[in-house]
Amino acid sequence: MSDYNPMELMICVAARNLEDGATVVVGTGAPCAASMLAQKLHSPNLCIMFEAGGIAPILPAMPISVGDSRTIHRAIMASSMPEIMETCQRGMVDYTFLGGAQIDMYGNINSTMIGSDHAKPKVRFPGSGGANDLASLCWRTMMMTVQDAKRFTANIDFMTSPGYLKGGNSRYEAGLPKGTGPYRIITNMAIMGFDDETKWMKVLSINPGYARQDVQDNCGFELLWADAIGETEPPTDDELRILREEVDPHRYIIGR
Amino acid sequence: MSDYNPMELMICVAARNLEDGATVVVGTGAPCAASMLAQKLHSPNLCIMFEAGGIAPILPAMPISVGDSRTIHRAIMASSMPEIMETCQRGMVDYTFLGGAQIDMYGNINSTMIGSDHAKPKVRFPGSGGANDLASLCWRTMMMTVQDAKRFTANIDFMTSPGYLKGGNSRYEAGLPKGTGPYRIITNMAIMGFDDETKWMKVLSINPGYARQDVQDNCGFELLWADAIGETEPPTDDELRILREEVDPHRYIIGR
Amino acid sequence: MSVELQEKGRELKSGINEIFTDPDADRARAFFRNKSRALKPKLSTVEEVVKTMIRDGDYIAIGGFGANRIPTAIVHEIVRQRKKNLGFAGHTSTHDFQVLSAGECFNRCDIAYIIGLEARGLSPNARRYIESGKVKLTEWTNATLSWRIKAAAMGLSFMPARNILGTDTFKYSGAKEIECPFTGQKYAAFPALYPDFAAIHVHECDIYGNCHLYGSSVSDQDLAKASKRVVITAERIIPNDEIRRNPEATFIPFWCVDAVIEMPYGSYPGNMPYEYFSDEEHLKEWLRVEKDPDDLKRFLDRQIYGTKNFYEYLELNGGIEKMKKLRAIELLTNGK
Amino acid sequence: MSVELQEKGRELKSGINEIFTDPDADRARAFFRNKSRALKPKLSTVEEVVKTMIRDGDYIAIGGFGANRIPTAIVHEIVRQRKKNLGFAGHTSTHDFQVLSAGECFNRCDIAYIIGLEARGLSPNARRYIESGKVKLTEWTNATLSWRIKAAAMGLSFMPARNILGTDTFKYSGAKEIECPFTGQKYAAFPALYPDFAAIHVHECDIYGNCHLYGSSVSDQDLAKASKRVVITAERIIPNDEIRRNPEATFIPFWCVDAVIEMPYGSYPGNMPYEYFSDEEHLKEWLRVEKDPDDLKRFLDRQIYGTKNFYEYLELNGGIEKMKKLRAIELLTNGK
Repeated sequence: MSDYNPMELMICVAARNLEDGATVVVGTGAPCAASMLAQKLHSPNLCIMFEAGGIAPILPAMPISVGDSRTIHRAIMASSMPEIMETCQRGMVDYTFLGGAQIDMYGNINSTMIGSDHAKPKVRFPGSGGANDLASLCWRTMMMTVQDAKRFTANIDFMTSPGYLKGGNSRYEAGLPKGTGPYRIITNMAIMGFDDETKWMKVLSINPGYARQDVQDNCGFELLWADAIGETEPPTDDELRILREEVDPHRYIIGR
Repeated sequence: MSDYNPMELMICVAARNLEDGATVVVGTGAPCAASMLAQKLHSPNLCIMFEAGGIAPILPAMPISVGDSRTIHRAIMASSMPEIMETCQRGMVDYTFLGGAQIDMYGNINSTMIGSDHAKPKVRFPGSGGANDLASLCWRTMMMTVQDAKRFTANIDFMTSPGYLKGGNSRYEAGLPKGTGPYRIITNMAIMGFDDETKWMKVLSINPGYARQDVQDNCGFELLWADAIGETEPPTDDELRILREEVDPHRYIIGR
Repeated sequence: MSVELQEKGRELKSGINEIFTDPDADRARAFFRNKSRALKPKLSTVEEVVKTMIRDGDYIAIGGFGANRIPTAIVHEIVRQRKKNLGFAGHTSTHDFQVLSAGECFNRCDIAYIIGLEARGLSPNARRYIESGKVKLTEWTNATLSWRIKAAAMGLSFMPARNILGTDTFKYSGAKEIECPFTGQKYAAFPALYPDFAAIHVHECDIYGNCHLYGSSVSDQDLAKASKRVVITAERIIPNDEIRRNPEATFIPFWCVDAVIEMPYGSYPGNMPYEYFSDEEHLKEWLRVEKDPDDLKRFLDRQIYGTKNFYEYLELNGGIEKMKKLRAIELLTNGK
Repeated sequence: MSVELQEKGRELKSGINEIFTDPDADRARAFFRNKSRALKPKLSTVEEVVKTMIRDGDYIAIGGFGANRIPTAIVHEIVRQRKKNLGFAGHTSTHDFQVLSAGECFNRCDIAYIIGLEARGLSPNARRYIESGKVKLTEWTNATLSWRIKAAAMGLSFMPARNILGTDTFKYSGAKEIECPFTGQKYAAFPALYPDFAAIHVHECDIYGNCHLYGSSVSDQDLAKASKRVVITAERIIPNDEIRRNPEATFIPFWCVDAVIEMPYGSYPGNMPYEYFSDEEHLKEWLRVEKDPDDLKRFLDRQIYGTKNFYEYLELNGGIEKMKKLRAIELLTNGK
């Protein structure tokens, strides 16, 4: 069972970061799978929230929309979007996950467009949705993504969601809530955090099968490196079994 | 049945001002009675709201509190205080009634204190409650009160709720919503409105049994007079019968 | 504001894009002063509502969440009646956005989330429409549009919040930075959004417009208050007695509502919580035909322009038998 | 602000009185970051809650509406444990204010409505207490305090609004005038109110703190979110299953709540919608004994200081038989 694909690895690593009794706002797909996995492993009281309003459901299946019926199945509360976003703004939500087409060294994310003319984008994406809100207001933002040098770039075309902006204290100075920001970037190659001072992306551990050089070569900016770079602990048999059998038996996500 | 007391007169006159299909936020007592009377006479779809949240109840009895169970009896909605106040602020509430210990020529009302030291009042009253809010945010404010020269004074000790402030355009200039303000002051002696330009209190009609001199003598400031001062139409037999038999059979209010 | 900022040694920024609606609270109040608050029957039809309550050029908003609890019949009729030059609140919009894009009904859009259908992928046609430059775009976010609508629901002209500061989302929005007068903290200020028209689909409603809604409510309670004209489509019309029996359950009260339409399966092909699940096959068909503009044209001719009304659309896509299947998926009684 | 004002030729005013609580949103967030969100059992007792969750000097708020749906057991226990120097949110407060005044428990008060019991008249003792000058007073209004609590519930440090401008209520408040950055309209800005402690009485609650509430909700949903520590007293504890069966009915969710107490007749002598009416005779007795400070002292000794807990108070005033009568008045089945 030790064989696993990158998506399985990323989901297992993400799940380890979600401690019991925490709150997390998730979208569909991998973040939802990671949260369900965490619940089934070590965090039975991880409170999962969806931005449309669903809170702490007993998920019978993977939702196809963050507003579909699955997100309120035997839930504690079927609330509203303002309710969720204001709970984040009040400081009661610990984690969220974002996706995006580009990310820079400060964890700023683009999910709006490619091109330089906002009025006539070369490629248009859906835009922020709730991404900017969650990145602004939750305590810790995480990202799961395949890593390459186009996606990890010093010059993102559009900053949809805030990471640490220009690094240092610039995020707080811009008015975003104190103590918030990107926390972990989980890729197929490595796990990154951010330097305490500069807020520049910093590799914490390298995934099995990859070398330092792979990680840097597949990143469009210079990475920082933690003092002791370990190897990311691969998914355990338990993690894989529960992920495959209970969380995503139809392989909607881990089959991608 | 043509015999009636001042409270009965004031309630009947107030009820005539509440047209069908309007909205009114009321407190306990005479305003609630006037609204119930209007519903039973000519305004079956007058929508009565209470600041604690009750909306359009079928009132089984006179409420003792604006938050008691009577205010939600078979109601359209049991909402909240922000819901009511925001409905007022949005411009969806036509009328409200206020009470108070003092009122000046611009319809500014004191229900906070007598004395000059706010920190140590000579006589303390309950304060604004929702009075200032309703006076600020509803389109038209009315008052039912017994009239005397102490209560109607140019120098109120404390302006709890806004009338036309210093007259003219001062209410709007202070930031209060455009087109709002005191509409009718209904006393035992007369019915007053406000001059369109100066916003100074102006007598519109005199109640049966009183003379111009009575009205002015029982007012601490000079009153304006409408071009044609008629006699207030006394309560009709129908009004009195319904008020006495259906609205307030225990004479809680009309017996005062 | 520049003088104050210099005083504080800080620059307060403004978003550079257009605000498509008037945030002025007194002008909104002037409208609401004359909006009927009478408890009167308001039953109408989809055709009549779209004909009389939406004018070309109006700014509209659609309740629900893209393909969950959406007033599809109204959205189709807007396309069918070929409404043009609308403004659109792209708040949690997915399938609704896709349909209105197919009709090229709007020419300006407040963006929170557009052209995507969440896990289902992106709409090729909606993407072409936006990339064409035909639509004026102002960026916001889901929370931002929620709060813009909430500001209007509260009768304000703006709402302060702590998101989007420092990003390009702010830069290409119409927001402004302000400072808290008590703490000096920097805030984003969002202009109130008072739509001309909103359509909201609910589970139950009486003939006066008093609504029950189950499941996540997204922004629909605020939207019903903020909007100048509101139509409710409901799975079921219920007696007023059921509203009065349980007044704490009233989700939208009658005075917000101008018209009421009983529209069973009104959220199809979207999901309706506790009633029926989304028709994923049909939504895939939408995405598939959109790849080729000619296919899309034929599809629209058959499904919308060529149908008389929403009932014909329901029949075309499986009618009662299909609805039974979607209900089984929703209730997890389909044995899967 | 003065430079800007001169620029605009307008003066922006400030209320002159003290703001008793910290409106800073980041400091509130720092507290909430460490507040438990775990779905864990929270059953406690009135004695324990008041002992451990309220410190002398704290700022407290009481849910409900004065003598409707109030957590009387908690209010009594605050007096019984002789808590002192509290700050108090005098928001729609009537009988709760009267009881805390009798205990001289607070020394500063945000005023919306105090010392009165609506149609029942004024409390002679509460009036003496306020007129004594022992209590620092800042004026607000019902809507203002609702919005201050809402600002905190939303995680903000202030909320704009259009009331109280130009009045003495504004002057003796802690509000500030600001201008809308979009319209230039003048607004009142109210500082967010994050109470240290709030007690709220509800109809039903599970052991985790998920609540059902019926009837007017006043400001209690926002209050539960805004307050740092929250206790729920409930007429009935219900199984968690009943919450999950109907998630749209959840009024307060568990993560707002620190302790849960089952307290049948917990709003007595106040009204509890659908359950029992207020005990008007007993409330009249309160007003009567307050005329003479010695009578009041004897009354308090008997009713509060001399009773071990709220059950003894209920028994002293008629117990189950009295509750049956109040229930008949509430349900209009008393034949009157």
